[in-house]
Amino acid sequence: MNDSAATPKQILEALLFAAEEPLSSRRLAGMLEEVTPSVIADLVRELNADYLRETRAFQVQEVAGGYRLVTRAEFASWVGELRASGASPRLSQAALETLSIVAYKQPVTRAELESIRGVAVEGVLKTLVDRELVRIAGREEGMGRPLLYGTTDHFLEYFGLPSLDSLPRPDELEILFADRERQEELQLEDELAAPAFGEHVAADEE
Amino acid sequence: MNDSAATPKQILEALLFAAEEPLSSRRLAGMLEEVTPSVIADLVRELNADYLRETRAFQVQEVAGGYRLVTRAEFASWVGELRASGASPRLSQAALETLSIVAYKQPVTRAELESIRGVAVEGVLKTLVDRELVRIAGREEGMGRPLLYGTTDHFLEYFGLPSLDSLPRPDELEILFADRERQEELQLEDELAAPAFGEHVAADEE
Amino acid sequence: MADEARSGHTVRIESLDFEGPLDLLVYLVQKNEVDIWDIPIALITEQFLGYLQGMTAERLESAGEFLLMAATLLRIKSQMLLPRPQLEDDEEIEDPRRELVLKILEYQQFREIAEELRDRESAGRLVFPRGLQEWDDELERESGPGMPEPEDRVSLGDLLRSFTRLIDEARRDRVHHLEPLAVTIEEKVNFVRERLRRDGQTSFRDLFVAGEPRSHWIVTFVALLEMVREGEVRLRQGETFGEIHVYAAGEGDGVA
Repeated sequence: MNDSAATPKQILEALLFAAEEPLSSRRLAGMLEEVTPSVIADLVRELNADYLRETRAFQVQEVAGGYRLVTRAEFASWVGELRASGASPRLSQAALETLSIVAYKQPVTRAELESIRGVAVEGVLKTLVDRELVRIAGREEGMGRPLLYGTTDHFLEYFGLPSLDSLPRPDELEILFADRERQEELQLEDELAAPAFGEHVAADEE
Repeated sequence: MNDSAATPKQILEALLFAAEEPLSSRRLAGMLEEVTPSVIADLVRELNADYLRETRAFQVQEVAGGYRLVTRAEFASWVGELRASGASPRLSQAALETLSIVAYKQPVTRAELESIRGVAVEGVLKTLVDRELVRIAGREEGMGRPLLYGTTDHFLEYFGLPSLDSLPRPDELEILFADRERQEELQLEDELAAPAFGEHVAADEE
Repeated sequence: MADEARSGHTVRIESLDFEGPLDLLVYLVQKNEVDIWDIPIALITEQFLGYLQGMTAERLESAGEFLLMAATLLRIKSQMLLPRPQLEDDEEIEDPRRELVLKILEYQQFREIAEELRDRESAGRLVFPRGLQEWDDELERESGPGMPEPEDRVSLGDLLRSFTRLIDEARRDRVHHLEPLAVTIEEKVNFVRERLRRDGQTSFRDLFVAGEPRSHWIVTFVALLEMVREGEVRLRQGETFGEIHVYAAGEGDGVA
């Protein structure tokens, strides 16, 4: 069918096509031989350019420390019909909040999660462990040695994240904290002048 | 990404790409709408011509049940390598139960496993040892010196546990996996025992 | 206090559902458009309590958390009303609201990240990886392998749930399954030996430990019979239906 020898790009495509999980560039490079991980990234770019030009219905996605082939979003309604039975339910607000804390604070104990959310999280944690979005990451040293939780590779896959670093940076927080320091200075000045912490005084300022 | 509307050929490709079983032309025609089964055969021919021209590593294959996408035969050795490195059949419920007892009671004899599970576990133990989830951990002192079983490093890897010590203790298990009813009871106890919000705020200051 | 709170701003809030007390606080801060660094604590406390009063029975399971927060708010409110102590030049006094504000901000930040995750979840639901197919060998020989067999992994959750279920079952039929196996004849033989070594003799009745399940008594009895058969112990009964005494062989006299 094809007389010429298989090219690295074709082999890469065959591997991505046949894989059931994202393949890291290291693993791909190991199987391709004579190819370094950085070449893999170039080949992936070439493949995606091919697919775009040839209006293929899928593309290579960089996710969870590797690459995988996925359908393009514009075919979601057709493919969704096909895969409807396998779809997992959307995560609840409680699950998403808990998950975002786990993602940023990991490894993190249940007590810390509850202190930040202000509510019990055990039911939510169970769901997240069940859905393999959260894993047990060890135990904290010290009293009671509570379990520590962290996110899984499936977490990255589920949210289409190449790595944990690609989580949205909490820039807002930095702004808030900078703000807080300024506020504290102001407040201190206020305090020195004011007789009491009267909130009516504060309200009047508005 | 793609301004023009999705074409039937693209939709067909997306469906074949994501399908978990061969799709019959009748089923495909049903999902594509406005397309007869005979048109499907034409579209498949077009797709295969595209793939050949563009030297893609896969093709549409017609099998008994319909059509499916497969990698071309010339990439078999690479795909075979990928396959060899993953994939083993799912553990049976019996294996899972036995494994959970080994994990918690190790080192444990076969007799103990059988007394807890109430059935013979010889075959299951062999499977677990073959799959390198369970190992022989020594012999018990005393009568008959029966073999003792324990879990392996691969067991930890398989379940994403950093160490044996991070297996939830029975009390932690109750919180994570107890029946709904008992969980509610526990939750209530927790609440009654929980420190006042103000207290852990104060503790956080440190 | 109740009437005061009711006269406040409870009307629209009570029909809303909140994830927890912090969620409610964030809502109140935003709704009132107050400066987060200068929260009018009396107003917010009043509205917060108003919400608690409107809480429906179904929400009561999380009432504890709301009540704790209410207590915190009331404490802060009372601290705010205290006259401020005289300050030395470089002495700082912390605003009683500060810890609460930091908590609200931290929570708010994670809520924003949760929103981002929600968007990503929605986007993720629009793309699909390759479908995993089962392949039979015959077809593979023709075409080369397409996909590996689905690696149907068992998760840690499956493993833990499986163990939990076993514990539950064991608990339910403890008497039938676990207890008889919890003690062996050998252990009971040792137990009798130990007792005889210590006391020289023992009464038959004392060997049957109160509170032990009946099945253990049977094991003890079988152990005792075994020891009599081996000539290791002797039994003596003073009178018919009287107390039976157990001696190590060679001690006492008369054999049962």
